[in-house]
Order: sequence, then structure tokens, then C-alpha cells
Amino acid sequence: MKLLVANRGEIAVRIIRGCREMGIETVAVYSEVDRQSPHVLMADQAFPIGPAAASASYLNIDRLLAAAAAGGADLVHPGYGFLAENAEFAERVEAAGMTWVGPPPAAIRLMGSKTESRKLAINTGVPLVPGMVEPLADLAQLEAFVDQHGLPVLLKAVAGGGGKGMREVHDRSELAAAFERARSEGGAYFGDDRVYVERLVVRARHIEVQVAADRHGNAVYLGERECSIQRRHQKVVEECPSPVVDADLRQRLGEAALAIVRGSGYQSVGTVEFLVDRSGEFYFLEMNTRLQVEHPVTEEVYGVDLVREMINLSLGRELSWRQEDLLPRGHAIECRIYAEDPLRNFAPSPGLIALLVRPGGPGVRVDSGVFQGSVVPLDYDPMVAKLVVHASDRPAAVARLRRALQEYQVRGIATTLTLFRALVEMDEFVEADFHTGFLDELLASERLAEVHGRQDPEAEEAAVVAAVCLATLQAGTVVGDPFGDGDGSHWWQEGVRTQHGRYPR
Amino acid sequence: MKLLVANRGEIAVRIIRGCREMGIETVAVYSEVDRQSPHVLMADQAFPIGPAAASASYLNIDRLLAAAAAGGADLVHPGYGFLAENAEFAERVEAAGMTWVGPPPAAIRLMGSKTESRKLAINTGVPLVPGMVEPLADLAQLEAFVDQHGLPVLLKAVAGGGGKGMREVHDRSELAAAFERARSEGGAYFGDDRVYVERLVVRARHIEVQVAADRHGNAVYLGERECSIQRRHQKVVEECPSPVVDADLRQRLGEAALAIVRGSGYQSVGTVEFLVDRSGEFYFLEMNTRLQVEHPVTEEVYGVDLVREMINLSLGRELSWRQEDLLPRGHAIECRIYAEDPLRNFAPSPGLIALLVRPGGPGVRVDSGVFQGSVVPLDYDPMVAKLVVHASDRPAAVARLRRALQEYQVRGIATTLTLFRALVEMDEFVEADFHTGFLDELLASERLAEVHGRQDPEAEEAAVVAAVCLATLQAGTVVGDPFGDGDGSHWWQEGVRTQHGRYPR
Amino acid sequence: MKWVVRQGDATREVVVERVPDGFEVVMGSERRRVDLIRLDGAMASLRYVDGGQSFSVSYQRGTGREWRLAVGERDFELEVLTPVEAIEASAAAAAVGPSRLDAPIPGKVVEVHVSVGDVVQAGQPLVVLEAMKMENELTAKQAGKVIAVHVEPGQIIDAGGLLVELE
Amino acid sequence: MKWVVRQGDATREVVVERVPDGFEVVMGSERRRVDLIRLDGAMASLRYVDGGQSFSVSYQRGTGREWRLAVGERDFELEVLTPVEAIEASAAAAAVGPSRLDAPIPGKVVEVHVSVGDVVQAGQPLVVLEAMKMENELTAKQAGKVIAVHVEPGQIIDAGGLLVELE
Repeated sequence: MKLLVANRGEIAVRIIRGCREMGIETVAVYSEVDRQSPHVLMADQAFPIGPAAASASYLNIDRLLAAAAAGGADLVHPGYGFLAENAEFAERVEAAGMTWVGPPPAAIRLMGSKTESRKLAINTGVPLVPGMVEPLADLAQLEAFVDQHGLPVLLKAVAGGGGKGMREVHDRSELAAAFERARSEGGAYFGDDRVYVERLVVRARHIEVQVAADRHGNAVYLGERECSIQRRHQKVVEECPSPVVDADLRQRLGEAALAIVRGSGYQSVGTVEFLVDRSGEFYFLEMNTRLQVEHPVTEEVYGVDLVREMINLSLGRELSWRQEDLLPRGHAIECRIYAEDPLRNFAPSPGLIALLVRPGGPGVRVDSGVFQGSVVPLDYDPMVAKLVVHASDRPAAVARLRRALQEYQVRGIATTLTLFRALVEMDEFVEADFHTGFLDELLASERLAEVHGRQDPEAEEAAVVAAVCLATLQAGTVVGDPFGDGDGSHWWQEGVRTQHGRYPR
Repeated sequence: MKLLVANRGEIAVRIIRGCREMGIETVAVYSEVDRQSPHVLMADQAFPIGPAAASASYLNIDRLLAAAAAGGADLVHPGYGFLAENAEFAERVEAAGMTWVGPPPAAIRLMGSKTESRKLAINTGVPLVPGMVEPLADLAQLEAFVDQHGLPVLLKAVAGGGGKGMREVHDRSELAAAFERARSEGGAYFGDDRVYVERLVVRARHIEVQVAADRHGNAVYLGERECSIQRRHQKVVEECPSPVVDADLRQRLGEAALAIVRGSGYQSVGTVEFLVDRSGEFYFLEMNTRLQVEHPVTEEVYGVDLVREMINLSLGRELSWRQEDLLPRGHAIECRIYAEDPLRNFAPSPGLIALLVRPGGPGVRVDSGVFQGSVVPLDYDPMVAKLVVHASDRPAAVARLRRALQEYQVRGIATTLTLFRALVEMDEFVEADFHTGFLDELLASERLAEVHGRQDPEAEEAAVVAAVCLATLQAGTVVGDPFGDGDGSHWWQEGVRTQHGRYPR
Repeated sequence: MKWVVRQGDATREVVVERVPDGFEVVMGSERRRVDLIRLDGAMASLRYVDGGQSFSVSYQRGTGREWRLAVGERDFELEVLTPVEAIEASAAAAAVGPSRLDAPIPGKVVEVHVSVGDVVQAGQPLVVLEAMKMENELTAKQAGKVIAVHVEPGQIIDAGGLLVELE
Repeated sequence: MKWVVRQGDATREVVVERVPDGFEVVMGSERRRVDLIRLDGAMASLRYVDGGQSFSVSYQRGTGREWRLAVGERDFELEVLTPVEAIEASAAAAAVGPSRLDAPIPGKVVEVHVSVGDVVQAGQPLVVLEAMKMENELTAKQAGKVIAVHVEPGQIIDAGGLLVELE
């Protein structure tokens, strides 16, 4: 059996690892700038699919299908992002006689529409944030909604996702401008300028339920994930279980998620997202009809392999688990490592990874799409790896995260490791006292900067001592000479030039 | 609080990681050849304790205590090997006012004697392999034992360990020579030429029970480990749980182990070793009064942190677990990665690690004492790292091990990774059909060599293609020039010279 | 050797001598014996001989005298200058010339908000650069008049590339 | 370029040409377009352009023309020689001279079993070397008479160091 991975980066590596363990061969695809990526090296075969721009490569269905045909693939796994929730791609994979590793295209289409999925929730009795099911016809309709439900409200592009096309409105005077901006973002990013409105639940938590369903009528939920630590509506840290979900709430969330699964004819692994307010009431947000970035925290706590299960389900096999087998153990936390500089307002930081030392030892897992010597291209999402820790309870997991962050070393690019090192020192994080606005508020305040700035004077002195000793050793060498004094500290500049012809930074 | 780690390599790193997670500062010690070792870098403080020879450094109690005093340590953790089971060291640590992270010295002394520990087993009703409790006075006594119990028999040095000082006798004509050799090895390695005899249990499994006991009368067992895959009586692969132990046998083994714990006044984590014959009968072998090399497989399957627990117990705290909390989940396998060349009869392979790519992703843990750029000295045990995989059941764990072995790349030194890659292809390993003599028999036969030799022709062709392309790229460069063509492939030779002044290999 | 180390606005002088088996480093009134070993091109082990304090250092030298180091998990950015370089750097900083807006990251120019002749305020958006699916608004560091615009929308620019000059 | 590749007793000739974007490799009747990228000093990505087969290669060149490579998880040891070197190597192998026992590993000489003048059989133990807590018995590759013993017990020897010469 052979599987085409229609993706790149860490998720392509994750899928190839799963396939290797199942004895399934793999076919990778790559754009021009990904020629030397780990997913290309790890796959059995690899085919180029075009230039760097995603629209010409990873989003190009014709080229992906041509690579699948060239490699002789029997299955196609889309990963997340790119075409993972594109029903047309799923249909064309199936029309080409291959197996789609994901839910039926009809379920993708249904849950991909904000308005249709809200209707399904209403029909299946799952609570929703008060809001309009149909897109807004005009500003007057929006004003009428506000009259009835009050402020604040949230405007969302019908086709939106990943934080794009969302606008909060806290003041009536902002309504018209926000409506226009949400429409224009929806049009620009998703080619669909329809917008709907819902009540904004303040200081809520984003909690999602992992589900899995087979073609034989069986469906289970695998507990929840807490994803409230977000920057601009993008998840940054995820945990399992949620510190605010007890066994009773877990069961009620799980049953609500399964109602959505059954109502949509869903078959595969998937995620049903909810907002949970401070009184413990929950509201359906949307369903992600694919493998989720943060699936590892569930794998660690439930002792399962979601990639293996997803492939098995796509082959028509029965679910491996009954609901009563699925017992959580311990606590897991994932940090998304982005090539961004938290000290420079999260500016993108592509480039060559000159040094990469990963943490190891007990309870530490790294899912990575790069290695030392990799060039992080400027063309895609900046996530380069995920650090996942698992321990017997949340305090032990936080301590392990802190230890793993100490060991993790990356030079050449800036990463969000810097942010996480400050975050694990914040009381709110240690005490799990946060909501979806927590990180943005923290970043807007001086508090995080203060933690960043609170340098350990001993470490600072050691940095100065190390720098002058290193400079003394290098004194007399030509700056910029790629061979330098033979210690290799300049080779990366040459590497960047030869590999990309573009950016020394 | 501050802890001195009286060890090196991966176990020193493991202990430092545990301390970091507990907020305990660490003091490392290092011999001349370990100046740049990971345990030195990771510790808060580090002190040199002498030349390479272990007798002058890691076995030198005076120097270890001087380093503890210089660093201001409150606790001392001995790791395994070196002085870990030396009661005098434990006593001197306590006499210096520090806390010994291990069992009471009296328990170390008691269980360190093969004959005394056998007496304890008899007194507590734990079954023993038929054998003599007292050392053999002479050859006549040995012959009398053979007359009574038959052949084969096993001669063991009273102070032996790690496979040293053991001799199997299968033929009566070999008795005298084997007795003399066992005595002389005991004298040479352990300074004690006393030898005792027991019946050799053929085709048995080595199965050991992890235990933990506090000072408040509580003791638990954490299931068993299967350690039958050994080379010359040295463990090579360990698993948890054992494929031949069911819940009933687990409980009986556990209770026998706890009888030994209670009888010896044991307090700390420890391991009670048994032989299990093909009918499921078990026999007490010995107790290891320290943290065991293979402790990670138990940690993975039981979801515990044995290093943290061991430190907590030494501080007088109560056990974290009740027996009924300790439920196994899934299956874990550990491979000990030695710097030895399986293709050259396991010749030691010290030297510089020019490339190190560790496996990652789900269910893979690496406990390592080296990094890329490390020099593996020729002075110590050749174990450089442990690869541990964990999955939902044994077949999934074997598949994951195979996948992790594919990812693991080491260049510069030869390692037993080569052996493990052949081993995971053997039916006996896949079906868990082995005993303590399995690997030695396999190595003596042509079968493993055949698997080694059964090269994938596609991979072989790719190796030739890669080699000629690389040679073409390097053509014209001076061989032996450390800066070569700037790709760094020769720098390690220079590195070895500057760091050790000794061996380019 | 004598070095001038700059970190942000702070400057200090440090004297380093190579001694057998390491270095002697004098900073202010403190004199330290230091054991430093480079493990490869980007990592080093640092140990103070007297107290035994041990640090894992990862480092990267920039194109000039800038160093980015991590000690344990903490990041530091330093400039390590010879005394002569330090004087030149101070002089250069004091000189007044046109103010340049350079691209801090490689990316694609999405928007250019100004034209030659415009008068801008400090903080006013000048150019929007896109990289890694993120738009990055670049603003004027100080008030001034635009004397040159070197890019146009759609153009790909390297890090350090000149975008706009202000008088 | 033309190369002679030796692997154990097997020898094959391979012709490599650099072409835009890679190599063309001719082995026997097979002609292949190859995409090879070095990722750092010890790893490379190898891909056959036509079938798309992709291989992760880690490699290390010895002090001479020997290469140790891993393709995926499989290890290979090869010699890559120019045609001239191949002829020289064959001639050297054919020449008969004294047989040397070199230390295959660095270590400490623990025992020396022979003296000058002894006649030994193939497989007979000559020297015991200790390294990493293991004793390694080194045996005669062929029968012969001992003409020189270069080490004595207690001595530390480098890898490749000459131990014993046989006639």
C-alpha cells in the first residue's frame, strides 16, 4: 500500500512516521524551496510540484494528483491546512480511484460552512452562542441584532478560519467600519465576502473535543483539549485535559460532540470546538474535519495513535476503541514553535537553522519539520515544530515543560521558545487561570516584556564572558569568510547563499 | 537544595533532568576526558575529580566528597555502576552530613552479598535456584553438588556482577578448569575470589520486578521488566511488561519481591531479579539496590517518574502511589546503544560523534549522554544512549522501534544500532520467543550475519550512487585537510586531535 | 586583549588573557579564571574555575561584531568591539545623515504608503511587507521628508534591503 | 568522471557527469538522473529524478578513499577510487610482504602472547587489547613466523598502531 502526503513540514513528517509503523510506503511532494526538507528525505518517493507559492504547489490539485499518479499512490492524506478541508480535493482524489484519508466530502462541505454547521447544531440540540445563522444582508440587520442581544459581538466571515476574517465590536460606533472590514477580509482571503454575527463570549475558554467515527456506526470522543492560549485567534499552547473540565462536563461535551458527528454523517477523526464561559456553559463553535495540529496532547494522555487510527478508518476498518476503554492518564502540554521573534513583535524569522539541540529524556516529544541545517522558507506558515510534554499531573507537566525549554536550543532563526520561557514563569499560566484573550492582553501589557527583560544577572555576566572569550579565539579572522577560523560559525551564511541565493540575515 | 551527581553519561543527565524538574540545583563531577560532556554542561556547577581512569576519579570517594563540599551539596545520587552499590560510600556521604539518595547502607551491604541475599530469600520463603548459599571451599564440594543436582551448573563470584565472574559448566570434565577461572576472575575484577555454585536454569527468562519503599512502612511493586535479551550476561534489550507474565504471575512475582524488600529493611527504589523457567516457575537471583539502567520502560508503562520518587523517598517523604493506583498501559521496549561494532565482533568504538540525528515523534524517548560533537572516551562503559519506545501493545511497539531505528543516525563511531536493526527483523524477537541465551546463540550462528548481509539492493545501489556523487563534489580537495572542501566532512579528525591528542580512527 | 561590549545602551570594558588551560577575564573589579571549550561551531561549555559554575552556551556571530548567545535558556544580543571599533561606532552614531528604512526581514512588498516629497511623522506606516503568511507594517523611526522610495508593491526584497529614505 | 567503487570483493565502474540541477550516473547499462543535495557535512538527500525514489544518506569519509554511508537505516562501506588509484591498489594487494597486525581500535595492551621467532597459525591469539571495560583478543590473519613485536603489556596504543609483524 502507498500513501501520498499532500503537505509539508512537521505534519508531513508525522504522517510518514505513522505510515512507516503501519508498513505503508509514502510519496512526498515538495515545492522548489522544500527540496531538502525532512519530509522529502523520509518518504520513499518524492516529486516536485512547482514553485514556492502555495497556490502553485501545495494548493494545486492537478499537480498533487499528477504526483500521486506518478508515485502510484493508493491513498492521499491531506494533513492540516492547505487542502485538508477542501471537499473538491477529496472528491477528485476519490474520482481518481484513490482513498481519501479523511471524512466524506459531504461532511467536509457541511461543516465547512459556518452557517450550515450552526443549523446542524440547532437541529441536534447542541447549544450555540446566540447569533445569526444566515449571513448578514446589510448593516441594518446587524444593528437589529445588537439591539436585541447587546454588545460585544463578533463578526465572522462565512468561509473564515485561523483567525482571519474575524472582528470584535465592543462599541456601537464601530459597527459600520467593522462590518466593512470583515467583509473585505473575507473577500480578500477566502473569496467570499459574506459575514455573520454572534454574541462575543468574554473571558471564555476555547475547549475542543477529539472525536473518531467509523463507517460501521461506531463513534467515540477522546476527551477535550484546552486551547485558550492564543495570539490573534491563533492557538499557541494546548493542553489535555483542560484544567476546568471535570468528568461530568467532559461527558456532556463529549456527547454534544458526538451529536454533531452523527448529525453530519462524519467518519474519520475530527475535532468539535466549543467556547466554555466562566459559569461552565458551553457553546458549539465549529468542527474541524481533519487531523488537528494539537492532536499529540490527546495521544499522550489517552495512549492512542490518531494518525494510525485515521488511516485505518479510511480503509473501512472498525474503531479500535470502545468509549469505556478511553481513560485519560496524566497531563500533556504542547507549545507551537514558530519562526517568529517575540522580542520584535513576532516578526517572521525565516532562514537557516545553524544550531538545533532538541530536548530529550522522560515525557518529552518533539514533532518537527526541520533539522539542523534546514532553511525555513519565507513562503509558508511559520510553525517549524511542536514541543509536547507529558507528566503525571499538571504541575509536573509545567515543570517538565520548563526543563525541556531550558534544553531546547535554536540558533540562526528567532523562535517563540523565547515567549514560552517567559510564559512558564507567569502565575496565570502556572495556575491555569486564562481565557482566549489572555495572551493578547499579556502581550499588550508591559508584564511579559518585564519577564523577558528580567535577565538573570549571572547568566548575563556569563554571556559577556563567553562572548569575549569567543571573540578572542576568533580575533584576526576575516569577518564573513565562510570558513572563518575553522570552527564553522560562519558556514551558515554560505549555506544560505548557495541554497537560496537570497537572504543572509 | 542541591544534589551532587556522582556519575557520568546518560544516567547523570537523567538525574539532572529530574532535579531540574524538582527545582533542585545540581553539582556535576568529571574526569579529564569528560570536560565537555553533557552532564557537565547541564549541571549548575561542575568540578574536576581527576584523570580518566575510573579508579582515580568516579570511584574515588575522597574526591567525590571534596567536590560535594566545594559545591555545597545537600544530597548525593550515585546513579548506577561506579559506587552506586558501595555501602562505604553511602556511609561516608551520610557521615559528611548529606543525604544519600538510595537505600540504607545496611541494605546495600546485605543485598550486595550473593550468599547473604540467598539466605534472606530462604528465610522469607522466596524460591531460589537450587544452589549453595556458602562459597565453595574446594573442588570436592563442587563435585558433590554436581553429584546431587546434576549438570549444567553456574559458577558465580560472590562479589560478581554485570556478567563478570560467571562460568557455565555443561560437562563434568570442565569443572576443575571453570572453578579456577571463576575464582581468578572474581579475584581480578572484584578483589574477592570466593565462588559459589547453583543449578543452571536453561532457556530461562530474566525477569525483574521494580519496587519502591518509603520509611513509613509502605512498599509497592511496579510490575516487571523482561530482560532476557543479553550478550554475555549483559542486558541489551529490555521490555515492560514481559510477554510471558500474566496478571497472576505478576502479582506473585511482586509479592515475592516485596518479601525481599521487607526482609532487608529496604527503603528507596530498587529491583529484584528473578529467573523464570519455561513452566512459569520463578527463582530469586539478586536485588539491585539502586536505580536500574532500564528504569525508563517501567516509567513509560506505569506513567511514573522513578528518579523524582527516589529523591522524594530519600528526603523521608511518603510513597506517591498505592499498589492499586499502579496500572500498566501499553508496551515499552528499550535498546541500549553501545559504542561497539556489531560487524566486528562488538569491538569497542570510541571516538568523535561526527553526526547524530535522533529519532522523534510519538512514543519515542532517547536518554543520551552524548551529543553531536561529543568524544566517546575509551575509558568507560561503552553505553552512550538508550532508545525507548512506547506504544499501545507489543506489535505496535516493535513497529515503532523499527521506525525509530530507521531515523536514528550516528556517524563517526560504530554502534549497536546495527544489531537492533537486524534484531527487529528476526521472527523470535517479533514473536517474543527468547530466553537469556537467545542472543548469544544467535550471534554464534550465521543467522544474524545473514540478516546483516541481506542488504536491500536498492539501498546498496543508492549508496554507490551517493558515494560517487559526493566523491565527484569533493574531487580535487586534499585528503586529510580538516577544512576539506568546506563541507566539514573531515573536521572531526582535527577535532579528535585537538581534544584528545590521541585517536583519529 | 581589551574588548568593549555593548548590550542595548550599556557598555562595558572587558580584558581577556589566554592562560594555560583557559582564559583570565577581568570585568570591573572582578578577575575570573574561565574554562571555555567550543563543542562545535555553535555551542560551547563555559565554567568558572573557582566556583565551579557551569554554563551551556550556544552562540552565533552575525555578519559584523554582533553576537547572539543563549546561556542556558536565556537569550542575549551583544556587540563585541575592539576599542578602536567602539570609538568609530560612537562617531558614526553621532553623525547626522538621511534616515533609512531597511527591510528587517526578507519578504514581499505588499503596500507602499508614501511617495517622494511626503512629510511623515515618527511611527507613521511606510511599507507593508509580507512573509510567512503574515503582514508586517514598517513605520518611520523619526519624522522627516521622503526623499527616495526604492520599492514597489509585488517586489521581493532581501533582509537589509533599502526601502525608503527620509531626510 | 569515472570511478571504481569497491565494496568487499566486488568492484564496479561508475561514470558521473555533473548536469544542470544534479548528476547523471551511469552504472552498467543503467543511466540515471540524480538530484543530490548536501544538507551539512554528514547528511545528504538523494533522489532519482525519474522514479522519484528518495533516500536519506548520512556519510563519512575516512582518511583515504573509504566512505561509510547509511542509506535509510542500512550501513555500507565503500572505497571510491579513480581508475589510476584502483590499479595501484590492485598492484599493492598483489605484492607480498610481511604481514602486519595493527590495532583495530585504540586501547591498552593487556597481554602479548608471542615473542620474536615464534611460529603461529592463522587464528592464533597474538595480543589482547583492552578498551571500554572489554578485552579484545587479536589473532593472526595467516600462519607465519613472528619477526617483530612492537608493544608490551601496559602500553596505550592508537588505532592503526603496529603491534606485531609476521614473515
